[in-house]
Amino acid sequence: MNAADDYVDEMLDGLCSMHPALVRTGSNGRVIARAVGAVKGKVGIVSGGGSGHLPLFTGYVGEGLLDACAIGDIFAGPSVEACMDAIRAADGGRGVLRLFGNYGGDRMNFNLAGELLEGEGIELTTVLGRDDIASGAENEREKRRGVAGIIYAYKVAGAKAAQGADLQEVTRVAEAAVDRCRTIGCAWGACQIPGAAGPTFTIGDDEVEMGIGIHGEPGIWRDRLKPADALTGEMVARLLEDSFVKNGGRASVLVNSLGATSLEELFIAYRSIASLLKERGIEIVSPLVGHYATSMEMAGFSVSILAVDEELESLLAAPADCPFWKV
Amino acid sequence: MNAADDYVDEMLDGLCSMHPALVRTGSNGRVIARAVGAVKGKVGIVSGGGSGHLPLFTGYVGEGLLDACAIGDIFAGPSVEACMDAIRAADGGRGVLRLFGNYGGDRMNFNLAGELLEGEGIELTTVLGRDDIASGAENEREKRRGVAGIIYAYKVAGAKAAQGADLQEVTRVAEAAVDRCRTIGCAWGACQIPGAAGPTFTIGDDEVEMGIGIHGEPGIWRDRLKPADALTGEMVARLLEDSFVKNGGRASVLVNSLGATSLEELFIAYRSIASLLKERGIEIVSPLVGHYATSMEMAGFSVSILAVDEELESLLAAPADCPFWKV
Amino acid sequence: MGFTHTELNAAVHRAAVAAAQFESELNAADGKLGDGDTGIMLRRLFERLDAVSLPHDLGDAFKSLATAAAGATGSSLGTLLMTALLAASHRLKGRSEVPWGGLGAVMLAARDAMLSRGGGALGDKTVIDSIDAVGRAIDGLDDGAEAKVRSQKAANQMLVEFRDRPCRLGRARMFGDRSKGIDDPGMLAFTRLVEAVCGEVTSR
Amino acid sequence: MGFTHTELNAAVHRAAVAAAQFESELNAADGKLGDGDTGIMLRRLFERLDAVSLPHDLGDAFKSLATAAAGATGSSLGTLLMTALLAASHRLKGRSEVPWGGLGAVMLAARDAMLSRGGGALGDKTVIDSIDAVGRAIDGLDDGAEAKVRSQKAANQMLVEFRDRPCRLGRARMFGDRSKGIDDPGMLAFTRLVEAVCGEVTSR
Ligand SMILES: Nc1ncnc2c1ncn2[C@@H]1O[C@H](COP(=O)(O)OP(=O)(O)O)[C@@H](O)[C@H]1O
Ligand SMILES: Nc1ncnc2c1ncn2[C@@H]1O[C@H](COP(=O)(O)OP(=O)(O)O)[C@@H](O)[C@H]1O
Ligand SMILES: [Mg+2]
Ligand SMILES: [Mg+2]
Ligand SMILES: [Mg+2]
Ligand SMILES: [Mg+2]
Repeated sequence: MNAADDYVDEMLDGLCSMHPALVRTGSNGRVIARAVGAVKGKVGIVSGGGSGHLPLFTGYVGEGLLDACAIGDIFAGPSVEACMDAIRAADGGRGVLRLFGNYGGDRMNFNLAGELLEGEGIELTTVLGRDDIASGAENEREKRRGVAGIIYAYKVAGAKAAQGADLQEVTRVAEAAVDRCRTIGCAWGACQIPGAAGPTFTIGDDEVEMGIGIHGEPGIWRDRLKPADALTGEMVARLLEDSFVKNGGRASVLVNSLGATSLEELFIAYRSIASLLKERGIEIVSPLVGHYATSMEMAGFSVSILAVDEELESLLAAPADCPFWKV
Repeated sequence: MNAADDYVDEMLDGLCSMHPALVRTGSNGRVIARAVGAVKGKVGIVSGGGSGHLPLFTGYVGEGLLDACAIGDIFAGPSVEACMDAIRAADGGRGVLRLFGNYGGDRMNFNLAGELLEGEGIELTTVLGRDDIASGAENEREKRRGVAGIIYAYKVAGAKAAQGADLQEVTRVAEAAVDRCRTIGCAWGACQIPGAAGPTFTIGDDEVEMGIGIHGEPGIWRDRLKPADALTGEMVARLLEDSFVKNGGRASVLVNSLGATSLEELFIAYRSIASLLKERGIEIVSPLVGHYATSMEMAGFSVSILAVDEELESLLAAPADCPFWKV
Repeated sequence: MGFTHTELNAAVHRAAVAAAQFESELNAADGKLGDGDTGIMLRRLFERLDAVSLPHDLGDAFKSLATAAAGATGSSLGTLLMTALLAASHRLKGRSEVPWGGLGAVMLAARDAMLSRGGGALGDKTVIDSIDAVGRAIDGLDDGAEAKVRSQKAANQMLVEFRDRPCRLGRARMFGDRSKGIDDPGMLAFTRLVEAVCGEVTSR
Repeated sequence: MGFTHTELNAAVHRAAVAAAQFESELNAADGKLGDGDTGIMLRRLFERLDAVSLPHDLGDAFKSLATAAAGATGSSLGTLLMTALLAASHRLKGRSEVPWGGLGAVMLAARDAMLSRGGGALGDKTVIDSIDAVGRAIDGLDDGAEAKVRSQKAANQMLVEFRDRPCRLGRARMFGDRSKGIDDPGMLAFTRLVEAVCGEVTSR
């Protein structure tokens, strides 16, 4: 990196110069939108969040996915102004869905942005990603935070909007994807925020923390590093306990690197997860393995399970095209 | 990971279970080939190399790219047997191009495999990736090793073969891509081979090494960590000094994470590289930014420049479809 | 003379200087349980606010500050500050001066807006507890110099009073009892800013 | 009695035991300048070789070992070993016994095949220098027990002789002078294997 203060702006410049389908917009340049502009007559979908999670959030702006995304500093929410700018950039005249993680700051900012935009006549709805099962008990699901699994909501809402559905329908499928998705992560190495004095959390060389959040929020337990199969076994058990997936059901699985963890490790994890699901008669559809939602160079991975119904499955398979996800 | 001895096999199982277009084959299962089998009447392309570099090498088996790939243990060449199996798996009756990095072991193994296959009537050629400018002086280019830039050779040779060209033509374009490609990497964090006692090399917390190889081979200099623009400035200067790219020419650029380095950092680097090339009037075509050739969780990145001519440019843009690269 | 855009200007400037000065202390405080960005965020935010040229109408002045804040940060604390500035703006619309005794009520209005925006309550150990304390301490007090003294005292008292209580909001909430004995970074930041704005009264 | 598949079998088994025993020493030696896998590679390779049941024809026996080696490793050292096994197989085709005095020539043939496969030269400080030394030391020596003693001596002498010279092949070559004072892992491995195969002559 160069100067810590330039980190986000340089990153966004690089992203857009590499991907001409994306443009920086908004008064501070902290909105990524589609270069073609808002699609008239289509419901708009905006998201937003902190930097440091690429491809999340900005990387998912593209056809069949998001229309615009407000972006904050590293691990800091987007500004209220950026939220307003993103909503305007996504507005094609049929309303805009705000679809973002359930973080206090982001909620405040998107709400405030909505209130300040009253009078501009943009119909707004909100769906909050809440897939991280380690961030709240099952009976407090509305407090859980959104992590990697939010990309499923992007995908199905984006596909629905691309089909010409109205705001209520787009909102409904996004909510369904959130409702049917569960994620859990674990990590064994921290990351360093540019300009910060130390890493976001400390963890021993030989330790792993289960349930850690994507900013290093504390998890469920910390222990000596375990074999991959032990980790995936526990993660799958926790996810299934908490989720809708029925024996004999169908589900998509996302095995996601939190940053430093290699594809090799992800495939080793995927192998184990696939066999655990198979044992329970669960059929995997549209699996994803790779870097989808990271925390800078954090070492670890997350597993998300989306229990699909017919509608979600077909929306998942619908065409989509952004820099980091092509269907 | 689980047991170090199972690492590669579990990884390959996960890869193939995730991507049904790929299958494990060969007597030790150390060959990845296309599930559809060798394409009759098409020139086959095989590669091979050590594990621990995903997506390289196995990840590039797919339409318009490789037909088969022999894979070794972590950072160790594929066995002679795997090389033989891969060549057989790629053979569609019009000859097979062996396209791999210029490592002593790989060379011995693919050569030995070729000799042992004599009598099976498969016409063979060889092209060696030699893009790493830090691994040998310009007047000893034939000693240089192949690193990330080899994927350009995969791409153009794969496209040429898909168009029905004969072995000589496919070999010619692969050689041209090697000839016109230069790569340099730098790293500031090592990786750990599963089962090994320590990291592959040691580097201070605040140090960076320029020109390091993808197994941690020593580079050109080691110094205190510098700003991204200083690193990219030097890397681009070294690449251009050594390459074919003319002011006013056209080139593809690949900014590649060596593992732990985040997309954010890659885009910051890309931004700087793009502007340096622009200053010299070089137009970027088909740029790539991401994880294309890694060294487990090594922290660092590499920059490759491919000076294109009309033929290479159109072959780069031709359709291709493997798990990690879709055009 | 009461509080005018001149005082507001000076206060913002002093806050900006202090935010730069205390950047690392505040980062460190937030770093104990949070993401360690309170200091850097406030430094950048107040740099922006300090650059705003303020109209005489206090409603408009606070509105300009809120607008600048809207673009400067997305952190919880920043958005809450923006909420407070908007609340002040609504309350002071059309007025170019407010007596010192009226500033407490402005702070209490800001407090209410922040509570409703953030979904928190008094006693959660957040910046709002400090604002509440200062607002109540100076409410109706027409002596500006005395108001400054009491503000500092109230803010510092809150810090001490809450230190051993658990955080119930923001990131630190997830640590429950581990947050006992640790200052809430928002409260600490507010206290430092109050000290800077109200400290050693310079000649006016 | 000369060298038959029984001796070959025993030698492979002793080598396998030694490879497991010296795994970490050899990894460490390779780890100084190389990738640290010489030990693990040899352990796995000899495990496989030890599992091969050897036919009486020495040509076929070496061929079976080479075939097993072909599937067991892709490391340079492994492929060179395979090359050596193939060379021995060619040389001993159709024979079920070779006098002790003939083993040196087999090793020297293996040496030449390895040089041509690996593109190296004698003096490059590789495993081939050790093989050359042992091959020359026992060439024509019909006393099996004496051959074993001389083999160990020759291998160890080479290690000492080359220690302070620079590596000119393999990964370590890139370190140039830094490879002085460090044993080549291939030479060290070969020496340990020779010691294991030839050490304390057990009853036959
Ligand atoms: N919902 C909330 N209500 C009231 N205060 C809050 C709330 N969320 C955060 N805070 C205050 O903000 C401070 C954290 O500020 P900062 O570090 O800038 O935000 P972030 O947590 O977004 O990084 C906390 O110490 C607390 O005082
Ligand atoms: N081209 C070559 N010619 C001769 N010996 C070689 C050659 N390459 C490697 N070696 C030998 O192999 C040893 C390294 O073995 P090993 O660690 O198993 O291989 P790798 O370098 O593939 O990891 C070196 O110490 C050297 O003795
Ligand atoms: Mg923050
Ligand atoms: Mg090796
Ligand atoms: Mg913070
Ligand atoms: Mg080695």
